[in-house]
Amino acid sequence: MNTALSKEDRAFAEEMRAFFASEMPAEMRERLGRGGHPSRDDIVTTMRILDDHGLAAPHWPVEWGGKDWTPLQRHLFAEEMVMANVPSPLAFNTAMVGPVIATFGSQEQKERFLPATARCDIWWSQGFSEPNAGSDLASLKTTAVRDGDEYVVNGQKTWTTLGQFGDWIFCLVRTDSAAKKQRGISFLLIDMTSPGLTVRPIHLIDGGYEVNEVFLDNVRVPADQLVGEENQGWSYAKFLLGNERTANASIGLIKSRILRIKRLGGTALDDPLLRARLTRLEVEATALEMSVLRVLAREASLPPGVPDPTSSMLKLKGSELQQDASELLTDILGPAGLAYRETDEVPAGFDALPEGALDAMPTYFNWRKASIYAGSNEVQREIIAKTILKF
Amino acid sequence: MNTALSKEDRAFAEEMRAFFASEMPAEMRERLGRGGHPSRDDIVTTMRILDDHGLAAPHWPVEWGGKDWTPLQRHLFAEEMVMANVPSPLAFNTAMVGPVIATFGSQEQKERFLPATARCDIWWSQGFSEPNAGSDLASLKTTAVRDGDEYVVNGQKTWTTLGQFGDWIFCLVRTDSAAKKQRGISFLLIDMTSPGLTVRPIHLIDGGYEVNEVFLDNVRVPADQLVGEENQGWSYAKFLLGNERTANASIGLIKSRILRIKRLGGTALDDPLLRARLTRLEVEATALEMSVLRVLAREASLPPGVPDPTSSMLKLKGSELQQDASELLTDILGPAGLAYRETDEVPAGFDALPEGALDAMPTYFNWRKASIYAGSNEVQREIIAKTILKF
Amino acid sequence: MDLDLNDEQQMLADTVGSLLEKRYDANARLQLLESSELGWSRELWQQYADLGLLGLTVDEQYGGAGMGAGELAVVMESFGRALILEPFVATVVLGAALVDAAGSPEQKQAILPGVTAGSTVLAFAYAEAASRWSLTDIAATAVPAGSGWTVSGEKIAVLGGDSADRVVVSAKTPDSDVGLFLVEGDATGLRRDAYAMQDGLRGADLLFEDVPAVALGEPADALAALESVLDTAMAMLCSEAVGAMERMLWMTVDYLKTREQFGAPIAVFQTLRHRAANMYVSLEQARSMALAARLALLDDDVPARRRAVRAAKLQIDLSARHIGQEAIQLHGGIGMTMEYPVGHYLKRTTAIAKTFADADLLTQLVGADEGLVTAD
Amino acid sequence: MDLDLNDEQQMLADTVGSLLEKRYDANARLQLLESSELGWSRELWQQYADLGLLGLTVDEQYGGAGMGAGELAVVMESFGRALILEPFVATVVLGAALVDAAGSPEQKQAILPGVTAGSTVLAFAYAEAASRWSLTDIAATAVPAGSGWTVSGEKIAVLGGDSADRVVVSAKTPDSDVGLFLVEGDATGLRRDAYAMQDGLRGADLLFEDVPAVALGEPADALAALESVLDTAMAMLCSEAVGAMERMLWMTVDYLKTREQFGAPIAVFQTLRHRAANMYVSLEQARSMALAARLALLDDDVPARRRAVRAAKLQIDLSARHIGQEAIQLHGGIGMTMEYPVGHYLKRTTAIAKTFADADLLTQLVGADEGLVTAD
Repeated sequence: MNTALSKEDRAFAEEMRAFFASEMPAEMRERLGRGGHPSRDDIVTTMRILDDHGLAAPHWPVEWGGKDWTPLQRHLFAEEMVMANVPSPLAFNTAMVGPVIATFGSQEQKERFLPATARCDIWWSQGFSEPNAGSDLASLKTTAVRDGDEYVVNGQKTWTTLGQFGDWIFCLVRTDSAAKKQRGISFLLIDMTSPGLTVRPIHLIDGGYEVNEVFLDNVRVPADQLVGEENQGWSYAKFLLGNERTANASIGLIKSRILRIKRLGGTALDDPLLRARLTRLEVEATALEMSVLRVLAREASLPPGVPDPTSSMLKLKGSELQQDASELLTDILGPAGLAYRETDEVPAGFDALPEGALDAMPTYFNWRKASIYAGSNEVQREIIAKTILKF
Repeated sequence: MNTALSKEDRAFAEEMRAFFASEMPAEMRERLGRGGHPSRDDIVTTMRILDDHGLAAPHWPVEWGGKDWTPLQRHLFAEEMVMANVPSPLAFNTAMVGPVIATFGSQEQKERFLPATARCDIWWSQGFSEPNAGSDLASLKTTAVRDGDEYVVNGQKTWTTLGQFGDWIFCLVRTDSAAKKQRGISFLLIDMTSPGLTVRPIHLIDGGYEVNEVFLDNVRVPADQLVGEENQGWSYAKFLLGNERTANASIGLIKSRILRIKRLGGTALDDPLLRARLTRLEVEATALEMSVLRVLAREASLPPGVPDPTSSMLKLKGSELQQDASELLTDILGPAGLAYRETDEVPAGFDALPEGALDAMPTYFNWRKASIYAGSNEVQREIIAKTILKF
Repeated sequence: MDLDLNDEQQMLADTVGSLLEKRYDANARLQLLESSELGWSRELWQQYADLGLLGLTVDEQYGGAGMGAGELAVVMESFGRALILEPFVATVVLGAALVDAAGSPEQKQAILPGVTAGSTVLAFAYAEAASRWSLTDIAATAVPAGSGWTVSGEKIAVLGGDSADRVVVSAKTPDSDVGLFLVEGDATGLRRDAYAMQDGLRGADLLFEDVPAVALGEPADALAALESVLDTAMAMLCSEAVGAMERMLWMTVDYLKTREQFGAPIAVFQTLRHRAANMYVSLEQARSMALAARLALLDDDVPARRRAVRAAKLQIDLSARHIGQEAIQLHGGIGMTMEYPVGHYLKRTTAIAKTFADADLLTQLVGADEGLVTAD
Repeated sequence: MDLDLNDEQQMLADTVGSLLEKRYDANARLQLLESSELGWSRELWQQYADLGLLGLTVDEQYGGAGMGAGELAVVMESFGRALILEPFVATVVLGAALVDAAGSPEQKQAILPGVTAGSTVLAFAYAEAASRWSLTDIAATAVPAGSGWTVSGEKIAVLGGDSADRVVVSAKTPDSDVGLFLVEGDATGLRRDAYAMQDGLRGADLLFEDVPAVALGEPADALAALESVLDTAMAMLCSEAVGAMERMLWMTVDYLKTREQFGAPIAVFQTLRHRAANMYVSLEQARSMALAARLALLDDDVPARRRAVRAAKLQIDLSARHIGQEAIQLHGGIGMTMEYPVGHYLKRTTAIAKTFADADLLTQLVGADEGLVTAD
């Protein structure tokens, strides 16, 4: 929606686009553009190149490598990255634990963790969800009991995304069992090589492994790995979750998927019904993008770190459009998407697979998660309802 | 869905179709087929012709003029009537108060009311809803206090459909204010010419008047107009509302509207998107019709007079399809439906109006009611949820 | 990037809003709708003129304020909130804009000051029974006659066509140009079949039988001017609809909080809460696209501008359908009565959805070429 | 009018149901899916044979039970509930039915007894990468060679194509007839690119390079036979999908009742309750249309039959999309794991929606002529 951007903003976006085009590996971008999953190496490589250019975490404080950018510039940076098929920096590092340490951590923690976090020398995992918590996150049961200079942690985390690659995990743990729910929770940084910590990958219906269970059995954690104050972890978690008002809209991802559909849709898009679905998807995506820009334009006037109905709205609509786009692609591929394959190599003599054959349907299955994770859409609706009904 | 009907059933339907074609005024059928509203006279005329042929109320006990038909035959009779553009007999007479009097009334009440009810010599109105009750019908406040051989009735009813034509009204009234909600309600028949009873029509957004407020100010009602026992009215009302499992599907109405859309749709239906909407409407309607037939086929094995999830399902889907059909017609008419007109007469020299111009959009507005009345769709969903969740 | 109103626009919004709040509550509106002959208020019309609203976008040399679509959109959104009945769209958004876009300086001088002052009501007659919303597939004809033209044909659903002092009408010339022609309201051969429209605004079918007319500018240039005016008009309807949708949402929210059933406000029912939340999402999407449409009007790339405006109206029509239907459903029966305002909003937004192009047509138009999301 | 199962059908349903209940719980299925080479159970296949299921619709002279589509639908619905992995659709619903419809008595004698006994697995190869679901717009060719034919071309998404002992393949003859040809699984020139399909059933792309084949009946008559078999097959997929949808609904209901959050079963949340109710409505509509499809198979009026079957599959696909997506959403994350069964049902119904024709194509096919609702 160029008409909403100033000349300067547009120039900024162009600059970023050129940067990604010139500095990021072409092979990787081409492969991801064809629907491939970013590997661990892709993400690490990307974060190191970004860090080499001082762009690892533009939204961090300047003294820790951040840029003094406007919210809109940060958005354009992230969007151009997605549109250029560059994997986004690991959110657990740059969007989650990094800002928490930078804001609430000790000077020693900042020095110890922030540079390595920005550069992905530490791969962070998130230890919030538990098997019996779900949307009721605050009912978590993992305990950390102080024992001298250490905490002894016991419990189980789940839905730990990419935890199979994790070096460290930031966890919400209960340090005061007598206190009610949100009180009594602390924010702890745990080395995943610690004895007693085990990771079990969960096989998902798309055939892949991206989430894990993490078991903590008498894991001993040095007390200086507690972030901020004991029993204040819930407020740090809220800060972390409310940190990005617009990221959950996934607008860059949606737009790049729409462009991909148009690129590979071929004659299927001559079908008036498929074409109409694409058009309505484009219209909703354009509206969502403008909604994102509206939020960014008044970002400064909003209280920081508090969930508001606008970000809920962006998450709701963004997840729906993501899902619609993935569904449309399966419909465009038709029978060509029915085979489940690990690679697009075919035996000699067989036709090459059409683009999307590999990933369309697995992505459709996988993206059902978009309306479940990061606050299910039911939770988002309730946040909106509470705000508009004040009731 | 002819394939589901036996040869005998099909012959029965043909017979009914022929009957309506030959015995019902062609002018009226043609006018209603073009989207006209049935007048009071249309309904009375129809009911008298039906009564002359012993068909006024086939589902009543045989001794009061009913037919010993199967549920399917009754359904086919009603459906053919709608498809022939014959106005349905006044539901308040034949589907509601008639069966209640026939089942729970005294012999004297039966003799006094049933023949006149079947023939529409009495036009009945329904006095159930109240301004502050809504879906919580049992919270009604109209009182009837016994005073000698009479009840003295005070209160207000609302949403009284076609009450402006009413001769008599059957009311739920509170006869025991100490009892809780459903207990303490009685079923009273009230002459609408009684002093103290006034009717105020409500102007609806479609421009018409079809519902009314009914005010009861010290209306004196002879005690022999109480049906059944005092304080048992709620059970009679439930009997009445659960009486027709399949009527709320409105399948005949939906089919006749689909046929009308196809007849007048013209080149608009060459538009692939409008055509696709019509097709999906047809498919859903065909499914609904089969759902109706499935319910009818096992009607005998179901407990009578109790709301069940199947009738809720039929009401839910039926009201949606009714609304979809009305919306599709407005989209087919486009700008030709924008004028609000009382008649289709135009000044000399002007083009005749296309069929539907008069009624398409008012009907769209009016049929928003279909998901509100007779148990809102939210109430129907809750009935289904209670049944399937047993919770 | 500043997407909020500037100070001047905010002041305009406040001024219009406070006038309407005082003078246009639901009862006053119902009175006009049901009991006035004209169907709208001449007195308020004069007040709009006095506030400069009727000449808002008219050039200063013709007595206007020379403002842009941004300001007009602010007014339209306020009008949408109040659901005004006056022929503002007909006179200002269509009529005056067409004169401005296609007319000669003399024609502008002859007409625009009267519009600005509130003394002239205009209408634009273009739709025909057989042409749906096509601007070019029309049967009305214009033939040269003396120094002017005569126009023949029938036009339907002419907003403000009942009371217009002058009518702009589209018609095909012998050269097959779609020209714009100006007809006096009392011209010989012009007959009106006047009615209220479904949304309560007044309108008419107009029958032209060899009606004397003057061409608005050169007929060969008229279509481009007309299309450009319709781009703006579509964007303005988007803003009006957003105002109307906003009111439907908040009316519904208020109702959920005050209406009690089963011993509590019905806002406790989660299914109703979540549906109100979905209405909010639809409203925000519509608001974003109304803004996008307004910004797109500044775009010199005509196909891109047109696509953006059409996309906006598509989103608005879909949001309005959703919000309107849900507003009625969550109100229940009361929402279907004339006495309660919410149904009137449903009717107006439904009529907007059938003005200039509907959702089906817009879907096909927007999807016809490269579509909306491009790599640029 | 009797729309319920007759006694014989009920007994069949009970027999199959109780076998599957014993042998096909989610764990057993997962074991087959992830740990067996074949991807399904030869032992169960033999049990299906012993129960007469593989020859259910095969004529008695070839060792079958000679039953009709009504009985087959009963079995398919049970199979849908258990989500069986065996190549029943490939072998029985497609392969054997094609041999029965198009083959000569000798061909039937040569093939059907083996199917019935459980010793022969068949597959039908028709889809091509460039032809979506068209039966006639295909590039595979068949040319006469000696007393038989040779077939060339590539077919995709061949259900059971990995393990089929014999393959029926559609190909164009020099006369441009779409013929059906029978190829031995070990024929020279036939190569398989085998895989699991998205739903876990096994399949393959098949490459035919001058593969020796025999024509199944006369190529000129094959298309009509093929279309008729696909009518039945579509109706059978409807029944299978209904079984799968039913399980998704009840799994979801159970989950809502047992999963606790905020101190109570989540079934207390009205929005979840009502969405479960909507799933029920979708299921009932689908069930009705699966029944309609089965009844329509008895219709001698071929266009009416085909339209009814297609309409049924359209309804089923739309219901399955709704029920499948909601089942996952109401389960939350657990529903997306391989260990929990509900996601497997989503995958199977999604694959069904992409088999023979999808919802978009069906919408256009059903709407192409006079449509579904007629005055008759």
